[in-house]
Amino acid sequence: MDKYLLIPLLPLIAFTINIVFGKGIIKEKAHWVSILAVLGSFVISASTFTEVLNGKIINYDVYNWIVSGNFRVTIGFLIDQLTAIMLIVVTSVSLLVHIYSVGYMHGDKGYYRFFAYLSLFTFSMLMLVMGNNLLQLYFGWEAVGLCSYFLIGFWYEKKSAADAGKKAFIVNRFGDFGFGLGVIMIFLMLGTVHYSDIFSKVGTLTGQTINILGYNVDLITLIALLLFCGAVGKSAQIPLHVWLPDAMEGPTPVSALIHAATMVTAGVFMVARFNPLFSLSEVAMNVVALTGAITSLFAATIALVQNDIKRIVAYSTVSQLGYMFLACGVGAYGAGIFHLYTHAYFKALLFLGAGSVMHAMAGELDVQKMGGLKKHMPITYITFLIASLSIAGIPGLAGFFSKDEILWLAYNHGMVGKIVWAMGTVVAALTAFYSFRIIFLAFHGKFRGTHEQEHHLHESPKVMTIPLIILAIGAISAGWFGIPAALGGSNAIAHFFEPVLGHPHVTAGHEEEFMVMGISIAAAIGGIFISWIFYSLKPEMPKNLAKKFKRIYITLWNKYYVDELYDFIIVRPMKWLANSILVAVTDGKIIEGIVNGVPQAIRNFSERLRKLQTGQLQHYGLGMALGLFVILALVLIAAGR
Amino acid sequence: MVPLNWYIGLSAVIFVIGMVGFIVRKNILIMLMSIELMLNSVNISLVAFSHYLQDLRGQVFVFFIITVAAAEAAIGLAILVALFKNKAAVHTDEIMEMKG
Amino acid sequence: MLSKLFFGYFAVIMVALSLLVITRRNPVHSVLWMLVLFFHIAGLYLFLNAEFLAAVQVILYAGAILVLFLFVIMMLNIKVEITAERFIGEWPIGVALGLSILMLIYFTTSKLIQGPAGQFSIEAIKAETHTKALGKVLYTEYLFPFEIASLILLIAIVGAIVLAKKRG
Amino acid sequence: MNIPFPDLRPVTPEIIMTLSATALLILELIFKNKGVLAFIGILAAAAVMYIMPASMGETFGGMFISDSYSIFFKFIFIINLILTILISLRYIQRQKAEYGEYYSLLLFATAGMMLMASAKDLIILYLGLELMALSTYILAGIKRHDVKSNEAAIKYFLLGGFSSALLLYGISLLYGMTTTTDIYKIAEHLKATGVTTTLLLSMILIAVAFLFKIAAAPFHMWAPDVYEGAPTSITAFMSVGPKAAGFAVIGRVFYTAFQNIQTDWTTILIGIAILTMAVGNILAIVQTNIKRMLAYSSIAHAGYILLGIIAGTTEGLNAMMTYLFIYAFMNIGAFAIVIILDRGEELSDYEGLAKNRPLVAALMLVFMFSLTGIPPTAGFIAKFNLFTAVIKAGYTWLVIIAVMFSAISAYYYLRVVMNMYMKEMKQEAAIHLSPSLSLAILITVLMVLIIGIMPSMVIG
Repeated sequence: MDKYLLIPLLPLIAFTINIVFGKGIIKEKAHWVSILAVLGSFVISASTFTEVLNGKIINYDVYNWIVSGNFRVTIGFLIDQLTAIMLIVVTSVSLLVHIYSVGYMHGDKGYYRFFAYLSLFTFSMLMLVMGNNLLQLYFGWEAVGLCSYFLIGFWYEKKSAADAGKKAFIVNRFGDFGFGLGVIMIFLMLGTVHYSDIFSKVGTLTGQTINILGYNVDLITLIALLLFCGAVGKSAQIPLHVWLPDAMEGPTPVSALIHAATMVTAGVFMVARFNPLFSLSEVAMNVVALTGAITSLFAATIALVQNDIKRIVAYSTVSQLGYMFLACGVGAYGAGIFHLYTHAYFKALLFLGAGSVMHAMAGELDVQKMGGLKKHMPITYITFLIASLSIAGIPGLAGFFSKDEILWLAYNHGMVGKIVWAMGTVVAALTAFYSFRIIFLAFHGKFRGTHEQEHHLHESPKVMTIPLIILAIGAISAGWFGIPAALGGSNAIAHFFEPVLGHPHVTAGHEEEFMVMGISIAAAIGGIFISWIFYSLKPEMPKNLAKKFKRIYITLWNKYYVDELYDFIIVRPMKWLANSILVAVTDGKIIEGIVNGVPQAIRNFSERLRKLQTGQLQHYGLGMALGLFVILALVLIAAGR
Repeated sequence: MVPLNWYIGLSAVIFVIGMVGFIVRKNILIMLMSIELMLNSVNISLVAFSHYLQDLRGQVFVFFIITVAAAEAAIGLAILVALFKNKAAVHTDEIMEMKG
Repeated sequence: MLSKLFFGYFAVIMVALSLLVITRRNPVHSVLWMLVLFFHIAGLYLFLNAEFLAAVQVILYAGAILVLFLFVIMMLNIKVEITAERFIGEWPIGVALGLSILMLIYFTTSKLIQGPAGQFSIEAIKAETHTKALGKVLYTEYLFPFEIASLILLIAIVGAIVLAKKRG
Repeated sequence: MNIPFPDLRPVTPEIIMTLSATALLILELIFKNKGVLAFIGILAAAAVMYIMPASMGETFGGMFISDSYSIFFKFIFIINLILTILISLRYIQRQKAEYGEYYSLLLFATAGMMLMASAKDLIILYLGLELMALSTYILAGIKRHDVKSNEAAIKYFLLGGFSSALLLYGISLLYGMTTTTDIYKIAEHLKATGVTTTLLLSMILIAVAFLFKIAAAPFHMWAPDVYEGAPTSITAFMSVGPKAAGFAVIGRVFYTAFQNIQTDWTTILIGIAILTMAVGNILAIVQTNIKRMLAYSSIAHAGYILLGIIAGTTEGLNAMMTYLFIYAFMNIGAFAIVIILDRGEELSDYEGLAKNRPLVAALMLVFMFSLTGIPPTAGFIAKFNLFTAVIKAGYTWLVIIAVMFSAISAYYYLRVVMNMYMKEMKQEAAIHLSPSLSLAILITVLMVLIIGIMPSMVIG
């Protein structure tokens, strides 16, 4: 057995062991199985990474599952630069989250189940990134989704958690529908689902159009946009972003792993993987860039006023994912993946830090009720601060380099690039502001919670803080591979990615680059500064501002009413339709939503049909005779004899 | 000489009578007898064919059908007796516990 | 002509008897009408030069199967039948369906093309006697089905024992 | 006169089967422990399985043929038999129906199916069918102190008798047209004479009888009642064996004897298949009894499998056979889970099973996934294989309908899963574990997963 196979296989084995023996035999020791497995995957991934670094590209089929004509379903691995970096991200964050969970989930009655799901998720994610064909990607795509629903609804007794799981499921259906169509289109047009074949043949599609409802649509644009639909759903971009903040109902380690570092970035990964396809369609590229930029700005503004610490971080994730799409949209796939990679560390750190705070606050999430945690939880504080500095884009930390690379490349990408660059810079300021809002509200000042809570405050156990420290190191240093030439670096990561993802040609000189860099640094520091004034120096100011700009504040507080909008334009009309039309047919039964409507209609039909099965033999015989008669009569009529 | 068609016609009439008897009668015993009627109508046509085609296979078949009919009757009546012991029912509307 | 007359008599009586079988309220009457019907069928077999089958028809059908029926009817309570409804509510549908199917069968079978003639002409059978001819075929060409038929009879015995015999 | 002794080699499997069945009847008097009989039955089946591949050939004047087609079906029958014996062992004890004849009858029924698959002559076909049917009637009613079992037996018996009368009428007309009962000679003769309405009538009558055996709508109505009332082990047996045998004879008779009216019967079967899929899937949704639900599900599966016949290609036939092979494992597996539970016949009995009996629930999950056709289970492979074959034969629209109904089927299969995993437990579920039952479940679940993961084993 080759070692690459072991990378996904180890977590799968851990899952199987935990799910089978977890309840009876392993119980409290369940974490050992999973941690060892993921550790193994990490070690192999690291060694694979060095191989790739030395120029080795691995692409082979492990197993032919179904071979039917030219339709081949295989399990195969493609490990190139893109995959290698994803492997490192997934296994390392997964490993740390596994360790952290030992402390966080301690004593939970679903302990073994939790670790089993985490391992299953890791397996699915690894299959997703390692696949060498579209179907495997699709399988991984759905499988990570499934694990995500399980884990969001992990505390299924809690209604909000169960609802959030359901919401994530339904919202993702919309995106995945498009994605599935895209996959089918690719197979129909190119007759293959293997990446290498797709990319070598995709050029033949240029200029081809397809007629939809009388409009001639460019085929490549259509396929790219259909695939992007899936990315929009999975990576929580506008307008399908609504599920991600609600997903915070799941346990915090899950949020860190799935909803920050790995699964939600699958969309970015997919777009980067299909860069030969996307690059052929300017329309699709612009759609990607603008969707990313708008989402980024939109989510950042919402994050400004939220009080729930996890929701702030969640909106921040949506915003940063928008950044990555922005990068892909301007052709800077390498920069996008670079940001994905640095973001994984500092965002996971933010989530785990938030989890540590929650742990100390006995589940309290409202930042308004915290304060002065600095002295009680020094390690959490310092690591959280590092993560915030990193995400804000303070020079020297990981976030700075990746963000700067994106903004610089966007700036150089013509008109659309300039627009998204401007938006991105604003987002940078907003990001710095809301990140430090948490720092000042939660860790500085005086404690504003109850006495009981204050009494309970404590630093988290070592098993939780050590992952924080390791992630903090990542949040500082992860970007050092990408120090731009302007700052005397070699931008190693851009060269690393160039064979797969390409690198946009930049003509502008270092002076301009310094200017762009200066603007973004100024934006970051400005954001932190305003945050300091608002929440440390003059705490009454935000309230006054909120009063003054009440309408804006309330709009932001209500997240631009998107949920309400969906309720108004989708959920309510569906209900209305169901109530007014189906009720008339089904004797006043109230049917909720179209989701229940169709099955209910079938059920009602079924109930009627069922009455034919009376239980009396004669009726059965009558049915047979009738069948005989009808067939006979029809055949004789058809035969015309 | 009687035409072959007459036999086929007679057999068809008896077959359909048996079929109708099976469908309309509620008494399980009569239903059983209806099946026997249908089998006999088949036998008539087979013997007639055998005669007109100058081939013995039809008659051999009839022999087997009679054998099977005997076995069938024995088993059917045994099932009926078992049912009767439990429920004292000989009508199909008394055995409608399972439906839907 | 005489043979046609003869057949006509048999046909009319047999159809009438069949109708009686399926319409009688009392199953005992049905069985008895059926007995008469079976004798007529045996007569028809004789008419078709199938002496052995005629004998089997009387011995096996009339003698064994119908007696079994009678036994069971005696065991069961027939008084219920006198009061209970004979037909299901939908009987007109059943009858209409039966008539339509009969019509279709008539239309289709009236165009039947006979198969090729075989080697057992009536003279040949008469020369060998029917029983002997049939027996020869049965025990040579049809040995295999014959064995299977014996299994079926065995099953019948086993089944009757399993289902109806009293056990400890 | 000189009668050559027939070549017995091709029929050895059947001979061993019937001899063992008869021997069991006698041994029943000797052994108090009925498990011994079951063991002997399995041994016999294994022996038959072992010698079967060597039994190629024709015998008894061409009445009986043992070819690869029939041998494949016989494999299904034997597997069905072995699995049924394994799941019956303790179960019939619990049901107070532990008669030695039980195993004997199972063997006889299997012998009947084997004869059907090998029949080259309509007389053998009919006798095989009756051998199978009569044994199954008795088995359905073997819980003779149970009214439901009686009811099931009597319904099955009467409607079965009715359908075989139709079959006989069809055969008699066919005989009148061709002077023979040999399936291949019929085909030859009919090619020469051409199509008549009488031929169509006889084909339809024969089709109705076969469709009754596979429980295709509108000749399916016996199935739910009989499946519900019969002992669960027998339900498992009936849902696979007679159905597969029905398909075996449809494949043989329709493709050879009725070759020259293929367009006619294809049209009929298309209608029947759509109706069957509709009725099976739609009615399964409202069931509350799991055996009844599985009955409708088996009706629906018959609808899918018919597509393989409709395709009219060798590939379609192969796909149909593969489907039946896989179906045997997943369906008996599901019934085995029903048996393992002390109270497992109602859907509500499965509520919260995952918390109480996680392993049992997980196994049921596998079988339900497989029946739905979710990868990587064997059920998916079966459907995939079948549908691609049908598409290649040019019936894409039919496959679209089938896939649609297949989607509906997810609703009721996954409802069982929902009940197990999402609902609160009402009471502790007691289980009756026995080595043989565990073995049966192990075999079925392994086959479902292995075929699902390594389909090249069965495809091609």
